[in-house]
Amino acid sequence: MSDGMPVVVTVVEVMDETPTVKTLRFDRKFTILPGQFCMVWVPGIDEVPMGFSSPDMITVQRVGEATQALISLSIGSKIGIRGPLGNGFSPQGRVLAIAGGVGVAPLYPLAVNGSVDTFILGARTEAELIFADSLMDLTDLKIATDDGTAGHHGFVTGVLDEQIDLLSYDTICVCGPEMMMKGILNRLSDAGIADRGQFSLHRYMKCGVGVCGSCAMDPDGLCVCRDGPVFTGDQIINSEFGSYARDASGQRKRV
Amino acid sequence: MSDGMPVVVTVVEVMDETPTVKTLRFDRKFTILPGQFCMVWVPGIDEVPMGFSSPDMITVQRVGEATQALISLSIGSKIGIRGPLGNGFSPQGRVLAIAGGVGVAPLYPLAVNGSVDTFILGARTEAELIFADSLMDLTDLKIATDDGTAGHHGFVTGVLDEQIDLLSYDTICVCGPEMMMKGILNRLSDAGIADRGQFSLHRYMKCGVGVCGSCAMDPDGLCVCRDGPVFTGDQIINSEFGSYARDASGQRKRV
Amino acid sequence: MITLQKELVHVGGVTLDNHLILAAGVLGTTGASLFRMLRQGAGGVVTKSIGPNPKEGHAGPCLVPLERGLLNAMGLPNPSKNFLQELEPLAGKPVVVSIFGGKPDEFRTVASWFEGVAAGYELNLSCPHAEGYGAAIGSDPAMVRACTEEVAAFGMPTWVKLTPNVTDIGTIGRAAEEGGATALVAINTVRAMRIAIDLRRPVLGNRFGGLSGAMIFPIALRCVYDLYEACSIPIIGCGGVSSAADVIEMMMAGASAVQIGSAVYDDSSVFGSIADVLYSTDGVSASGIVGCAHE
Amino acid sequence: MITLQKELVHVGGVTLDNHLILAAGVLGTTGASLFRMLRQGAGGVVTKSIGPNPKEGHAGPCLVPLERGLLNAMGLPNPSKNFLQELEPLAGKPVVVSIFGGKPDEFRTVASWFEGVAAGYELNLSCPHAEGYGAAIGSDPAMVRACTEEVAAFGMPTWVKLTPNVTDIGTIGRAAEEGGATALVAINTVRAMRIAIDLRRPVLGNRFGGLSGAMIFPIALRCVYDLYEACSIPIIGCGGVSSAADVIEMMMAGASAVQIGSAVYDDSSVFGSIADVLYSTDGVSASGIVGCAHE
Ligand SMILES: Cc1cc2nc3c(=O)[nH]c(=O)nc-3n(C[C@H](O)[C@H](O)[C@H](O)COP(=O)(O)OP(=O)(O)OC[C@H]3O[C@@H](n4cnc5c(N)ncnc54)[C@H](O)[C@@H]3O)c2cc1C
Ligand SMILES: Cc1cc2nc3c(=O)[nH]c(=O)nc-3n(C[C@H](O)[C@H](O)[C@H](O)COP(=O)(O)OP(=O)(O)OC[C@H]3O[C@@H](n4cnc5c(N)ncnc54)[C@H](O)[C@@H]3O)c2cc1C
Ligand SMILES: Cc1cc2nc3c(=O)[nH]c(=O)nc-3n(C[C@H](O)[C@H](O)[C@H](O)COP(=O)(O)O)c2cc1C
Ligand SMILES: Cc1cc2nc3c(=O)[nH]c(=O)nc-3n(C[C@H](O)[C@H](O)[C@H](O)COP(=O)(O)O)c2cc1C
Ligand code: FES
Ligand code: FES
Repeated sequence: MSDGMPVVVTVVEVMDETPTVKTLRFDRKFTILPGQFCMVWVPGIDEVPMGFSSPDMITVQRVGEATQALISLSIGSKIGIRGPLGNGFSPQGRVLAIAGGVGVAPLYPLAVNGSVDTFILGARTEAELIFADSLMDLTDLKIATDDGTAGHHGFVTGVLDEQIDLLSYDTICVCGPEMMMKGILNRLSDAGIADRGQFSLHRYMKCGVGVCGSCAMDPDGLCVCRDGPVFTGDQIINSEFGSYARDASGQRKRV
Repeated sequence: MSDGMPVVVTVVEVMDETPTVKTLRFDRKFTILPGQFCMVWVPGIDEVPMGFSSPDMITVQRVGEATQALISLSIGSKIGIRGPLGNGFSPQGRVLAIAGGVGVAPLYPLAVNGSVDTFILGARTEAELIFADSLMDLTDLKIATDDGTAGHHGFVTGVLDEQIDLLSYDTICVCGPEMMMKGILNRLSDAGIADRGQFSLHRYMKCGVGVCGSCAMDPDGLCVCRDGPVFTGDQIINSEFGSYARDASGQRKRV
Repeated sequence: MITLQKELVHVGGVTLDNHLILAAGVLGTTGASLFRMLRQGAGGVVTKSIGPNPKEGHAGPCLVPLERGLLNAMGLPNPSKNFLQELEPLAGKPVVVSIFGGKPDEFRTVASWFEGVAAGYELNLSCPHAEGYGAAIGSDPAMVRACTEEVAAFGMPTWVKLTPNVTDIGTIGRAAEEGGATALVAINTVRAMRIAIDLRRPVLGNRFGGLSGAMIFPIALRCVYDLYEACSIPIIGCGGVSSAADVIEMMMAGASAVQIGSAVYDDSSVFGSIADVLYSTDGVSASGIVGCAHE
Repeated sequence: MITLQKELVHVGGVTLDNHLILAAGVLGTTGASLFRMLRQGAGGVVTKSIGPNPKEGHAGPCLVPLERGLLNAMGLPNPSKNFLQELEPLAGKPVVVSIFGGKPDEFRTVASWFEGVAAGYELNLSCPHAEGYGAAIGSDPAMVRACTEEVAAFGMPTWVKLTPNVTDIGTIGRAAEEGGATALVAINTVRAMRIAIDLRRPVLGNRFGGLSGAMIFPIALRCVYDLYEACSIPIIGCGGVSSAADVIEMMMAGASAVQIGSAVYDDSSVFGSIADVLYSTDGVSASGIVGCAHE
């Protein structure tokens, strides 16, 4: 056990991404693999998991108290970072990345380091597309919006079905709402290539380091924080993924 | 702080040296510098400092309970060793070694590794000379006995005065009774070469690692266990050395 | 190093596949993670502590890794009665259910849910960072006895887990023994805290918490040793065990079996790793060494 | 990291050259070794604990280095009244004399020897491995109060050093405060032991002893934090301090100064090493951070 006390960082830049999403840049770069995350300590409130959207950035969507506090931070604010944690993506060959909403965060550094060939970026509406400009430069970007304000009118799976030759990709990295990810896993599975899928999962996390068990998944007891957060499709196809998860008390709830 | 739990060794050989001195060989070789010592744990009795007389040997003179127990051990007995501890000798150039009684123990490995040119070995009587045969092969050996049963009749200092050109040695390594060592230090000092002397000192030791302070010397507070046990003549010339020491309770007593 | 005979182990009424038990609250919230530890070589598992009502636990940070230790204040998150569902796939396995409560009858209530399901109970009278629970009542011998009596009344194996944060652990151990405990588990975490100096505030959401892992091993060992002198029921050693040598050392202090928690942090298959070294065909029977350092 | 202003420090009636004090019993048996620590940068020193009669201490092994800690059971070796002689060369220096005894009047007797010689007294009511001394009486609030009163009656600075091996350190701290203590020192070593498995016996001559060094830092920090809430006299933090950051952390928990003992094992000039990092010309005054983690 080595000293894993949170590293206190200062926010040096706050970028508006969408009305509910902001990116915070801190005064310190961590040595990350794309897909790794950290536990972000919002002093006095809580500590929550966040993917690194770059070695010195997190991209936060407001959903509750901790995220509200995070996106309200101003330059000079201090937060604590424990990480990088987890395994990250292991892209090989031709890579397709698929992101829904703020799920783009952990995939963005993958695109930045040149690993992504094609990127499908989805959001509810044009104003909620995150990192689109930059991804346009870095990848062959395809966009989907639920309301059709940009790109494909519908879900990212629609782009997948209509514009993508799945079998031409060696690695398919995915992050987004669980039902979206489940839809993609089903398609990979149908194509017999579930193992090419790399899914960045979300579960309730408390310790972030594989000790407390709050993020363990049925039926194998894999810990999302330590064995993941990235799992291949075949690791999770016969699991709770897509059907239920547990809350802070360990009670099951549908996803 | 690294794990310094005693290493338990098994006695594999017991050698009679004199009626009150035995050498114990164990089943494990330590990586030592000549002059380093260890704390020897005699289970149920005490833990006492002993020089390494070779990487897997200690040479013990009976003086009290722990040493009595040590020399009574038989093959197969187990004792604990903490060490090697302390600094050891740092011989340079032409080396003279001077040992009185069991003080030969820490000097012996110096002779074995070929560092000693001339060796003056003293004892009360011929039967109490330790390692003499072997030292004869390894060095230019000169012997002194108090009763004249072998070699020079008198103290090692007699040999020094009559047969040795002190100034021709770059390093003079000494271990023996404190008054003997003091006599040698005086001679070195008179010759203006106190700094060429390296004296292996004895003080009451409890921790052996420079923490408890029981082996600290006046006036500089040097710890024999950690700053020593080997000190150059100039380090100790204006010290308690040769006049007093402290017992287990820290009370001063004359040496 | 001395090695042990691989054998079924009977401790305080529970039969285990070996001497290595997963400690409460570590990977113990779901049936699947408990099962994983059994598959990886644990001889038995203790669940997360279950209480009378679901609890979300303290706000984060809840756990901070330190050098050779973990500092945590989870705050006893647990799904309460719903935990029954987690144990379904584990029927017949050596699963001990850890229970906490604020009063004796709460212990009884929770125990009643798991009657016939659990291989035994473990009473958490020792968590140092949950107000009104754990050590708050576990440092009062009368309370310890009363809570133990309520649960022991079910006639199932009843282990009582003790806190080291008391003046004399022997007194508490005896109170549990008098209350009908079938074994003592020592120890829970040691009261501790750290401060994030750049934020000028305690690092745990709960401010203070409990220390576990290698750094508490010498403290746990001493507690086991003291209990072995003070009590006559079996002791299960817990606290910083992370190697086969640690297991042997705990046994020599007086432990009949050991629990392992924080060591999963450095090695998620620590049970298998330890068992590989601990057991051999020419090993001795554990009974030959338990408590031998008292001789 | 935040740094401190170098300033004279007044704690519980004693004036120190800086915030770093040598802890009792570490390199504290001779005047020369105490002096050496002052020369190397300690702002004050506490002597080995002195008792009513000379004592040789326990049979060895008395001390075993562990990873990130030391385990010791010295058994309070001390030259008793003869220790006066050791202090002669230290006249006028910030030397606090540590005292132990078995009853209140023994504390008074020993204190009387050092009246006018010591800069202050520190009562060792906390050594965990000397039967009838130290923690044996330091876990009883009435005894703590009585011993403190005897010594405080000399009208000299009277620090009381506490044991962490109690259910509630705050109660003991309050007893010392009521007895007239001018400062509290927390903590002495944590009850612990190790066993040499190849010999099947405890490694210390005294069987058990006390743990010190980095591994107890989070425990000591918690005690200081608790005392800061429970008491209103200054607290001197002790236990595992080995870096400038540790000093700051102790202060934020509530310590006005710190004591350092075991850290000399890794670095015999630890006082200078820490002071070099801790102090700077643009440092803040310690008063600005003491206890700030309670806000
Ligand atoms: C590996 C991982 C990476 C993540 N990366 C990002 C990211 O880059 N950007 C981003 O905006 N969000 C990310 N999240 C989700 C983020 O952690 C939650 O949105 C956040 O914890 C909500 O906290 P809250 O206090 O604002 O909401 P609350 O009101 O406390 O809870 C709202 C919901 O958020 C989720 N949640 C709350 N606390 C936790 C927790 N400790 N662990 C997991 N989920 C929790 C639960 O589903 C809960 O129902 C990630 C989650 C995981 C597990
Ligand atoms: C660095 C060092 C190296 C030594 N090397 C050797 C060696 O190679 N061979 C050898 O025979 N002896 C050696 N000694 C001396 C040896 O340590 C003592 O003879 C031994 O400790 C006596 O223990 P006892 O229980 O038999 O005697 P006791 O009856 O306990 O004491 C007799 C005398 O031995 C000395 N002594 C006792 N305990 C200690 C202690 N813990 N530390 C230091 N001195 C003590 C004291 O002068 C005491 O008065 C060495 C001492 C030191 C300091
Ligand atoms: C994250 C975590 C959660 C814990 N939860 C519980 C718990 O719910 N009930 C309990 O009795 N002990 C709990 N403990 C204490 C452990 O069971 C164990 O007593 C302690 O950690 C010492 O053992 P170790 O050093 O092997 O971890 C927890 C410990 C940790 C680290
Ligand atoms: C070898 C040794 C001897 C000690 N002797 C004493 C003593 O005589 N009196 C006392 O009050 N504390 C004594 N202590 C305890 C220390 O003063 C200190 O409280 C403890 O070691 C924790 O601090 P540290 O981690 O900085 O060492 C001793 C500690 C050690 C390691
Ligand atoms: S969050 Fe604790 S095990 Fe994953
Ligand atoms: S023996 Fe303890 S300091 Fe030397």
